[in-house]
Amino acid sequence: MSVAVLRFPGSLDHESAQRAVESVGGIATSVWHADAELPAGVGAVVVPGGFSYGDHLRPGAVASRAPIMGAVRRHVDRGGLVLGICNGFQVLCEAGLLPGALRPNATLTFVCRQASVEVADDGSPWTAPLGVGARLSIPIKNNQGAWFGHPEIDRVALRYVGDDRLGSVTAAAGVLDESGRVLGLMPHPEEACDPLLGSTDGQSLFGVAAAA
Amino acid sequence: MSGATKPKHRALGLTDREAERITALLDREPTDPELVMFSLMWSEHCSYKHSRRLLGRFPSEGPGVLQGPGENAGVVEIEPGRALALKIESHNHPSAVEPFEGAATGVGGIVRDILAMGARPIALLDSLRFGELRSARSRHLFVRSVAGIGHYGNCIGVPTVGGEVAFDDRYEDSCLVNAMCVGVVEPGRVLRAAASGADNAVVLIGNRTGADGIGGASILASAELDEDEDRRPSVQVSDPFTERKLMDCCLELASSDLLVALQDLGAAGLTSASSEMAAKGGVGIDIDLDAVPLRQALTPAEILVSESQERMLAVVEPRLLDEVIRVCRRWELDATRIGVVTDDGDLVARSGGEVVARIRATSLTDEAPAYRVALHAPSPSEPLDLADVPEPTDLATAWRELLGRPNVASKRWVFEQYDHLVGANTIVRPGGDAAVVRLPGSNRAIALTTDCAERHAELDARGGGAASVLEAARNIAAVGARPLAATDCLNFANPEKGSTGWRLREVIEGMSQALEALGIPIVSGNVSLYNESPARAIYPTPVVGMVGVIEDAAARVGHGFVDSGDVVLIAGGGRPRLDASEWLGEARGCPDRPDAASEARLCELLARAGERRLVQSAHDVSGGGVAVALAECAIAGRLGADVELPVERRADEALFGEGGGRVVVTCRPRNLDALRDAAGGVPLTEIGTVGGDLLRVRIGSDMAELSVADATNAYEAGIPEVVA
Amino acid sequence: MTRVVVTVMPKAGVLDPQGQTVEGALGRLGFGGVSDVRVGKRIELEVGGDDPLAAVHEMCERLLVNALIEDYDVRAES
Amino acid sequence: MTRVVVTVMPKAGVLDPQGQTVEGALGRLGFGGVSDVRVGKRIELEVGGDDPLAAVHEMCERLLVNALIEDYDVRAES
Ligand SMILES: Nc1ncnc2c1ncn2[C@@H]1O[C@H](COP(=O)(O)OP(=O)(O)O)[C@@H](O)[C@H]1O
Ligand SMILES: [Mg+2]
Repeated sequence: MSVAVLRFPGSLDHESAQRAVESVGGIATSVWHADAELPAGVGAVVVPGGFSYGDHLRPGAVASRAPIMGAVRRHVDRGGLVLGICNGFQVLCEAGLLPGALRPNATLTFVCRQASVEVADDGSPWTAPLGVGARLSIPIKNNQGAWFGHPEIDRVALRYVGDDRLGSVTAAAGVLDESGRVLGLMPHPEEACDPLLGSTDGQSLFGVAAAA
Repeated sequence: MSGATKPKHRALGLTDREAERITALLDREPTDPELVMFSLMWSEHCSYKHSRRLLGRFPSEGPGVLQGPGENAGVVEIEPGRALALKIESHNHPSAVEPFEGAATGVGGIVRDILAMGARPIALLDSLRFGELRSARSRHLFVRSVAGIGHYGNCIGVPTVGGEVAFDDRYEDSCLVNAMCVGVVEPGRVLRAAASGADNAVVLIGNRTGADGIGGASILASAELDEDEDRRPSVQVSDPFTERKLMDCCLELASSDLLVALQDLGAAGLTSASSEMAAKGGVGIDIDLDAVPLRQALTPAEILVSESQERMLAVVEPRLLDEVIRVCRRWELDATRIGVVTDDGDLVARSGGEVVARIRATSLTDEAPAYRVALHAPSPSEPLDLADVPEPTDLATAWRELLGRPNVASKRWVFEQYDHLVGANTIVRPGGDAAVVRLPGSNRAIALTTDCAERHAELDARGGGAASVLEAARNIAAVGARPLAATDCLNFANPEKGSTGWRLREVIEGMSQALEALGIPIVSGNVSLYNESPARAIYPTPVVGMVGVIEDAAARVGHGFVDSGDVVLIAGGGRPRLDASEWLGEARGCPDRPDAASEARLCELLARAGERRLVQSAHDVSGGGVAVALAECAIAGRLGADVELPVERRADEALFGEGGGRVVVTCRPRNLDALRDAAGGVPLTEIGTVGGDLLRVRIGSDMAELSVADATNAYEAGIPEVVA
Repeated sequence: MTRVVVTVMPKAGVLDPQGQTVEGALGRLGFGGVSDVRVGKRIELEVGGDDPLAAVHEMCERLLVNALIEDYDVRAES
Repeated sequence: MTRVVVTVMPKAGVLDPQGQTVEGALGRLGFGGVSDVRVGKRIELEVGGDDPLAAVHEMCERLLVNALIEDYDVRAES
């Protein structure tokens, strides 16, 4: 099965995400936002980071209404996996595939730095291989990364360790849908898949995608 | 003088002589649109009329140079099948007016220059100068410029991997915002701006045309329209989303061989883009202004010179036009055939079926006047009398204070607002010397830096020009790379006044000598003059952007200390002096002239030592001297060191003195002999050992001691404390 | 054609860092007695058809507003 | 205390990339006949003092509005 990496106008990290899939031995396929269907044989969908539609109106808002998102919804209904990274997380929230919304960082600035996140919920295909408490060193890079939701009912998958919480409710760095098959996170695991980049902690998530 | 009585050409900034020259070139009086077109094309900004003669001095050739100065960007081969396009440019004045949009559109402009070469932008850098941060205006300009650069670079997905920023009262009235971009391109696919092929279509791609940045044209219009308020030039608002689509679209068009030529629209908009394309190709271009998609009603002259951003001009064969437009539509971009290539050499603009301008394209470009600048040597600077420099009562306190000064302190507050990682290729991040970006699909990586020694240049123009180039080269070499090519932005005051012209010539001479010693060319550059107010002129500020190559990306060297027990050395020579230093805090004294030949040998040693993995870390000694360099190594590595420095006239001179070409290097004890063997004639002075959580420096009987934690706090707090 | 104005404000209870920052900055500039600052959006658009307001309401539901965090109001320009 | 509303819109003629994107997105969602979309800000604040509107005008000049690219309007909430 291959991993479909979506591409919208303003997507920036689609190539990095494809390379990350390939770094764990998976096969990545680029999928255009205006297409109505995913290619056959897709096990997992990655919605990559970037500034789709310039972050205009609300980050992810315009992309979440693209034709391909209907196909992503059907893929989830069929039991498929979806990973949304940064802007991809925002797209999935706006599409209603993940709970909550992403708001401007408490600093009101863009923040680019290496962050440490901890697995808070390992009852999902994405996080099961890591286990609760596992720590990952992954860069964050965003200016609207403060997750707003209802952690009493919503599933928080990852939390920031330390002060880098951006203003997220309960320091959430990533959340799951009810089924656990859809994961969205603000940190960029595709930029932590190579020893030359200083961390390979992102490979676990791409390993799950590649094996789906 | 009111618009009604002042001759039009003067209102547009043309001299009487220039106006006569225009009439002679046309063999008739110019129409209003023609006069506006000449006024912009013959401005300093477009024609380099005060600097052109001097720029010829730069070495600009070399074995790998595929494109030297004269195109949108320089191009140099880095490995078989791969070349780099590079260019730096200023956006000083727009940033002073509206720092967020000015700085943002500066980034947009330099990215389109790289794109025009058919290259994929892979890295951005910025070089910034503001007044002291105690000035509210300078704080505002600094904070908003940084936000603007981040906004644009982050949104287009090109990592901003490095740069520099400095604060000095001399920039209070004229801040500097320079941006550099580097791209990659296959040598066989380098695009050029030369139009060719009569009947080929001229296609405008990207944003609609509005009244953005229209200067002269609106002066003219308002003279006729009785000072209409709405005719004031409007600030260019940045649209990085459209820029990203332009990038994706133009790269797709280029890689599908759909374009004959490509050119960005920058200063003087359509006039500049079309006349340069025509002049370079020895052809003419005939434009139908009625076809240009507009955002608002504009006069023909305004359309011709509007500086609306995020637009490119392409020359396309008629049979490929539909395909080009289809690709643009897929990217949700406007693409409109606005004219054709002709074979008569004229730039023609039509409106409402009438010809409103017909000018030989070369009259606008090649026939612009060139002036000799006045060369008056300034009086030489006075030597610094150490007795006039108060000696710090406590060296450690002085050291900590220096670490927190905005010019020395960590620039984290800046570079964390920039996405310096996007693309997943940044393998040495900002914070040290040069940044390192690997080339996907290759073992090689490139090192990038911008540097400038403006205080040195103020006191000794030739020495400061050389020092700017050599500091850049040291930063490149410190990460283990070999300098490959450079680009430069010469920011100067009014060239028609005082000693500016002389300094311009001398800076260029000093830079050229240093470049020759390093054996690298200048492949592109930019000049920004008139950076002065009645109260202040800026220092001569020759910003150097440099790229270098590391053969094996994995061999790159960081600046932080690595292991306890490593040996600390100073590589390179020159004596530490307080003249023009950060510790002195002003441009005073007589800094030593750099020794370019020995610095070139130092750079080669560092590159070789990196390749052979003989060094653990390396860090250039610059602002704040060895004391600051050591502290930065310790902060980055979270490890202290015990060091003894050679005695100078005074301990503060040994600690904080600058000058020479020196680099703090560490190596494993077992590699020390191999490093010495590799050194050849380059001085290597062993000064101590890495370890512990204290930084302890002895100079004869004096001693300075700082904990790594204290140093970190002072260094990291410096800028956030003043901008918060 | 009708010019329609949509105002979109953060819902009560949703963190509004922009409002907080503006409030802090106004205080530092010496403007006393300012409180409860909220920053939202104003979208103006030209709409045709029989019932432009109804159309814009639908646009709000489908794109312009995220009901989880935002409240909105639609009216014809006065 | 008075609740004051400031609306800040991009000046006529100034590029509004956000408005462009929204216009395009509404078109793709099938809303026909929408044009001239502009996106600006709405700031609401609670202000005390004798002349709250005059105070807010001064806040606009000094902080809330970038006069080079934005126009604004101040009124008490109705
Ligand atoms: N304006 C800036 N933008 C991006 N990075 C910056 C900026 N200013 C400084 N840096 C980064 O901070 C580090 C230190 O800069 P600087 O003190 O200028 O170094 P040096 O003195 O060696 O030239 C470098 O990695 C540089 O790229
Ligand atoms: Mg350095």
